[in-house]
Amino acid sequence: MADLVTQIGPLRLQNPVLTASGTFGYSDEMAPWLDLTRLGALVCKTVTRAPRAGNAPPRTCETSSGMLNAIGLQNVGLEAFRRDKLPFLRDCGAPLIVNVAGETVEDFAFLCRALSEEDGIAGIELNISCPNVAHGLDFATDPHLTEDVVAHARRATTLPLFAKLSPNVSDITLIARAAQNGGADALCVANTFVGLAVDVRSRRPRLSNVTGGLSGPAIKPLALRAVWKCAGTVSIPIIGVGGIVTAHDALEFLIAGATAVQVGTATFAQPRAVLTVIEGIDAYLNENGFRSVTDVVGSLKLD
Amino acid sequence: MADLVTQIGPLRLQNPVLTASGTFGYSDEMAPWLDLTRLGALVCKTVTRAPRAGNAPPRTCETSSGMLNAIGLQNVGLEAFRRDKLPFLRDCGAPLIVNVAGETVEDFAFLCRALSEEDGIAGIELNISCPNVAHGLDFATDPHLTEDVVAHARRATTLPLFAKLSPNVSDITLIARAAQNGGADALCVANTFVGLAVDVRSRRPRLSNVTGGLSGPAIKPLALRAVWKCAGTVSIPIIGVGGIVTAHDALEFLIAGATAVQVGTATFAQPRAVLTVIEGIDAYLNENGFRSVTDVVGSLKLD
Amino acid sequence: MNPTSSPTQAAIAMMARLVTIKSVAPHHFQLSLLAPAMASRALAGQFVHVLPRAADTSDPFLRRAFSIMAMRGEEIDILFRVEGRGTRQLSLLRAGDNVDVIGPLGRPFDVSPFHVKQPPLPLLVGGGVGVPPLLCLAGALRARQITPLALIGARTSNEVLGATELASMDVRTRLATDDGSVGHHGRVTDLLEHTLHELPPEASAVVYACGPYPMLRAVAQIAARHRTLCQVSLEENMPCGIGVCNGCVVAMKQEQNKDDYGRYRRICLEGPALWAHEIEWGER
Amino acid sequence: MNPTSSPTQAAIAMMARLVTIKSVAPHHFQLSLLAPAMASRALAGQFVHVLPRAADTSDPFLRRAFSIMAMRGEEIDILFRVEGRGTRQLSLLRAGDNVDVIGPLGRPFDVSPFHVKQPPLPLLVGGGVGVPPLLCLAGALRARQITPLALIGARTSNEVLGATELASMDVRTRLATDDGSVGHHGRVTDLLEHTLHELPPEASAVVYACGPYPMLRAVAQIAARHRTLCQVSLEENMPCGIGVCNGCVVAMKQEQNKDDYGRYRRICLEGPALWAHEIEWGER
Ligand SMILES: Cc1cc2nc3c(=O)[nH]c(=O)nc-3n(C[C@H](O)[C@H](O)[C@H](O)COP(=O)(O)OP(=O)(O)OC[C@H]3O[C@@H](n4cnc5c(N)ncnc54)[C@H](O)[C@@H]3O)c2cc1C
Ligand SMILES: Cc1cc2nc3c(=O)[nH]c(=O)nc-3n(C[C@H](O)[C@H](O)[C@H](O)COP(=O)(O)OP(=O)(O)OC[C@H]3O[C@@H](n4cnc5c(N)ncnc54)[C@H](O)[C@@H]3O)c2cc1C
Ligand SMILES: Cc1cc2nc3c(=O)[nH]c(=O)nc-3n(C[C@H](O)[C@H](O)[C@H](O)COP(=O)(O)O)c2cc1C
Ligand SMILES: Cc1cc2nc3c(=O)[nH]c(=O)nc-3n(C[C@H](O)[C@H](O)[C@H](O)COP(=O)(O)O)c2cc1C
Ligand code: FES
Ligand code: FES
Repeated sequence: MADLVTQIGPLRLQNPVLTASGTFGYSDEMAPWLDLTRLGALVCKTVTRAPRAGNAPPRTCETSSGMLNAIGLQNVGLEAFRRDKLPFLRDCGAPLIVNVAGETVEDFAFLCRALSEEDGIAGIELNISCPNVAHGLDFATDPHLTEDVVAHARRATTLPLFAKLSPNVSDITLIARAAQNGGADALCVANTFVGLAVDVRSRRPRLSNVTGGLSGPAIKPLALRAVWKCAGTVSIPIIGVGGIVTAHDALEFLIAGATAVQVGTATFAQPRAVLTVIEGIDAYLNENGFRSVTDVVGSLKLD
Repeated sequence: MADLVTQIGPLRLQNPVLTASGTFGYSDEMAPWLDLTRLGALVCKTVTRAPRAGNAPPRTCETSSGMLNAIGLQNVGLEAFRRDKLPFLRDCGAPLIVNVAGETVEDFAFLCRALSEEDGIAGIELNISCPNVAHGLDFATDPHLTEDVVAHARRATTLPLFAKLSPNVSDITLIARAAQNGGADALCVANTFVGLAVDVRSRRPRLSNVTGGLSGPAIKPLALRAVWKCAGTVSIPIIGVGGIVTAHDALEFLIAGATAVQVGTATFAQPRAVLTVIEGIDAYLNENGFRSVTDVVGSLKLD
Repeated sequence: MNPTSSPTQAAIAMMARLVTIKSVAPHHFQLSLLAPAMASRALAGQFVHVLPRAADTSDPFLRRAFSIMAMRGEEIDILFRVEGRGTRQLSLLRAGDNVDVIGPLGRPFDVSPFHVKQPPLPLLVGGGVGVPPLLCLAGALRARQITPLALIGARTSNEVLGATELASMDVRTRLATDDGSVGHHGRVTDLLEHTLHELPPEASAVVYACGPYPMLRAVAQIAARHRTLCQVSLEENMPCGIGVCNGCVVAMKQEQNKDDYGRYRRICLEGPALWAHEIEWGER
Repeated sequence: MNPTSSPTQAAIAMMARLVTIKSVAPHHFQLSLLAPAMASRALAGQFVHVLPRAADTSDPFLRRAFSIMAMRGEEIDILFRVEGRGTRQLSLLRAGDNVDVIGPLGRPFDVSPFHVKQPPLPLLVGGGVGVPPLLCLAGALRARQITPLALIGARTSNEVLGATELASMDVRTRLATDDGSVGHHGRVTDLLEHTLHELPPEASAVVYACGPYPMLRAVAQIAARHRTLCQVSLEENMPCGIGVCNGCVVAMKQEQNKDDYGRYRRICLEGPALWAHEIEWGER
């Protein structure tokens, strides 16, 4: 057994594998499928101040080695989250990262303040990069707004704070640096890529929202490059996410400089994917003579 | 037989299906595989002023539903191109679009001037978006540089002029507008997405160039969305490219607003892919009662 | 993968051996899977989620949902039509192959209306590949000595599904085909209209329907007009099938919603069968 | 797809019926494909490019290259080791399946050294799955009454490929295994060194080698030291296989290059067999 313990800024996790927001529900749906205490951490579906109905169906469609989604941040809202979801989440046995989104800087700060009053929350992830709601991408495509929203969230909470970036930008390192300057403890790289699919029979978009976010194996090389770029730019840890299905996929991210990873769409195909990833990382470390997972982080050899 | 004749600015083509630069060689390699006279047009591998050796191998690797390439614009250079390649190309039976790239605005203008002296060239495509050479992406990530390089090329030639954009930007419509302002007759949307793949056994990048450009079905939803955005922004025609394998793929682009399409990586899996696409578009138009392909262009229904 | 059990949903993930595969109509395939744990706990109306690719490839990436058509001993049967590349891949499987399958998923049909002394008449209305879950329901009802009436629609005679199975269960069946090649020349909804119309005033019925969306919407309207309870089994793209992605939603009528959040219901978890009068029917 | 002919390369694209598939060693499979047009025009050293997926799926997207091991009547044989997901998919094929294949591709081995009265001794040096093209070459040489000597390396005895075929062609064969389980305990390059050393001064040899890159580099060095002509068949990722992508290049020695452009050569078109002394050997 190699040592999988992972430090993400102030947060110490038993292993570097987290679930990705929006792909693991509020964990009660997943509890029957796997032992949640084995997760590095659990990132729950985005919570907003008010409840959100989400977009009209169809909300998803499949593409080559991936899928588009435009869920539209359907969620119960902060109050119902605290009342109905938190009790299970905080007792589920995995460190809980609450993912939040808002339309304004003040929304983000408000959510951070409110969640800081609750017990059993290990950290907050700022979703400043949802492509499926109006203005969802405004923050993460502008360094100034990114720094501003992270700074406000930072002042609102002492909990470990992750900023989830968008890959839909010309130069993600500018945004990464801005989030670091704003006081983020770690960066989550990255959210989905904006895409479109058309049904040629009806000549309509396949999603009611017209466009959606692309996830799954198709985007892995793109997310991996974004992680590598960010890791070479900032000094805070990076959490890599995008197309991870196997332990080898996760290791690509770790080697490229991610301190931890998140598993998203893969869970849809295999509910236990996240455990397979944890086990496979352990096996790789043992086979290759690494005592600790930290030894592979950023170990990419360039000559 | 539906009418497939397609007008791209000043250029009239028998059908809207072109080959994508760098995936069809200089056509002599493809001539044994298909009847080149059936192509809408043939876009040849990028030509630069001086010959280029290209990057060291490995230059490609496969990813989920796609591939990364970092060829590095290996090409014979302008002089050998004119001497050795043009004679076959101009007689191959398909309208010839020569794709050119340079490191400076003056390079692009020089290449355009030089090619304008040659017979048998139907148009020029400016590759301002190659991710695999130093400064390759500088132009197409900056609206000012884009407008400047297109404007210089425009003054250097009266041939139909396409600008090939990069999808690796925060807002491709800004670049599209800049290219239109510079005087491009059409936009080619888009080049490859920058990606990375890591070999976890050796902990090295799979490509000698570290990063490469992602192409193939994996990127189709992303390219399609870029085309749709551009078509809603500029008034010049768009040539859609990215992940097109079947006629249905091509139709998605036409419906989303592309006037024509290019087939790239698909040719590697099926040398005759481009013909299958042409035939399938014709069949679709007939089955759906369209007299002309122009009737489907931009026919996406949004309600 | 070892079978892993889900206590709340009683669902498991497993590699099931394909016992038989046969073409039952043009482009329609019936598969029997050796899946004892599923066969023993499945209920009519539930579905399985099947991976249509080898584990080390990534396209098509997501699972495909199929209603359970029958539980027979240690086996479950499904029946599907080749629609696209996922079902095409599955149609190429051969006996002896291993199939990565999750199930049983979703809520079973609500059969509470039959927990009474004088049970109503179950009307099973199936169109195309909507028939399989109704066969399962017919079996469950027959096991409780209740005899449903089945109304089956198809495009043409050789695409009529389930007639043999229904006959073997002694279930009276009326057929409708779009081209009139067998049974009523017209829609299965015509048969429903007619049946409800003919129903003696003292008798009551409950409709269970599965099929294309426009058919289900029409069934819902007819049932409402006849003040007859109606449950429909819906389809929607289902990335996860286990309730975590919020992808597979249908809109519910406003009065069903406690709050704005509740406007949409996940059919993989709260369906696929829902009471028709609670659904906000749309265009599609 | 209809067979489409390529006059210059004499290559065609076709759906070939898989006649037999058998496991010839752990994780090694030999396939016979019914491909008359390929079987009749292929030459030793050429390869085929095989699509490892169904046409309507997209992963793995690209073809996989395999040397032609034999032409037998209307069939061609290939032999491969399961390396990754492409070869795994191909290993799951069954007799009767159709395989989408392009070929024959690439330049054949250059056998001009034998167009002389006193032909040199052909030394065939194969490591692992580098053996198949050498079997084809052995067959071609035997057909011309030339008898090569084969040196075959493998990791262990049950992974030695081609011994039976070579024996049936009356080709003398020396074996080497990494674990010494059969033949020389060590490298096939030891055998080559030894053989060239033992060669009578008046005799000359030409080496044909295929195998892992480090082995080929060592073979090239040994041949150079013994001033013996040597041709190696190289591997590189091959997106297109037909010369249009410039992906499959190897660096050539400076003196080979007319200009900077010519530093790299496409092994799908100008290879896979190249003269070892022209290659700029690297690390890999
Ligand atoms: C609960 C339920 C029960 C069903 N029972 C049956 C049955 O018994 N018999 C039967 O024939 N059919 C049944 N279906 C329909 C069946 O699932 C579809 O026909 C099948 O998924 C089509 O897949 P395909 O790959 O052949 O087609 P494709 O053309 O690949 O898919 C059709 C469309 O669905 C999308 N899609 C497919 N799968 C997913 C997914 N998992 N997530 C998101 N989008 C997706 C694709 O993008 C495409 O737009 C059922 C569906 C549901 C939801
Ligand atoms: C001319 C030639 C002849 C060969 N003959 C034989 C033979 O006779 N027997 C034998 O066992 N092997 C042979 N090989 C090697 C064989 O092609 C590989 O083992 C095979 O491609 C591995 O594919 P895979 O899908 O199993 O592995 P993967 O793990 O999927 O692929 C291995 C690596 O190659 C990359 N890759 C695979 N295919 C391509 C492609 N088309 N373009 C770009 N990158 C690609 C992948 O990204 C990965 O990095 C030959 C190769 C060449 C070039
Ligand atoms: C159905 C779906 C819903 C998602 N919802 C959210 C969300 O609510 N908040 C968020 O920050 N990211 C959301 N994401 C993005 C994922 O967390 C992840 O960043 C992305 O899917 C890429 O990773 P993957 O390829 O492993 O899925 C969602 C993704 C999917 C597929
Ligand atoms: C191997 C390879 C080489 C390429 N070379 C060039 C090039 O020289 N010039 C250029 O403008 N685009 C080049 N491209 C990009 C393609 O023209 C096309 O824009 C891209 O591959 C997306 O389309 P596809 O998914 O259909 O391949 C190349 C792509 C590939 C895969
Ligand atoms: S399919 Fe994911 S919630 Fe229903
Ligand atoms: S594989 Fe494309 S040029 Fe050789």
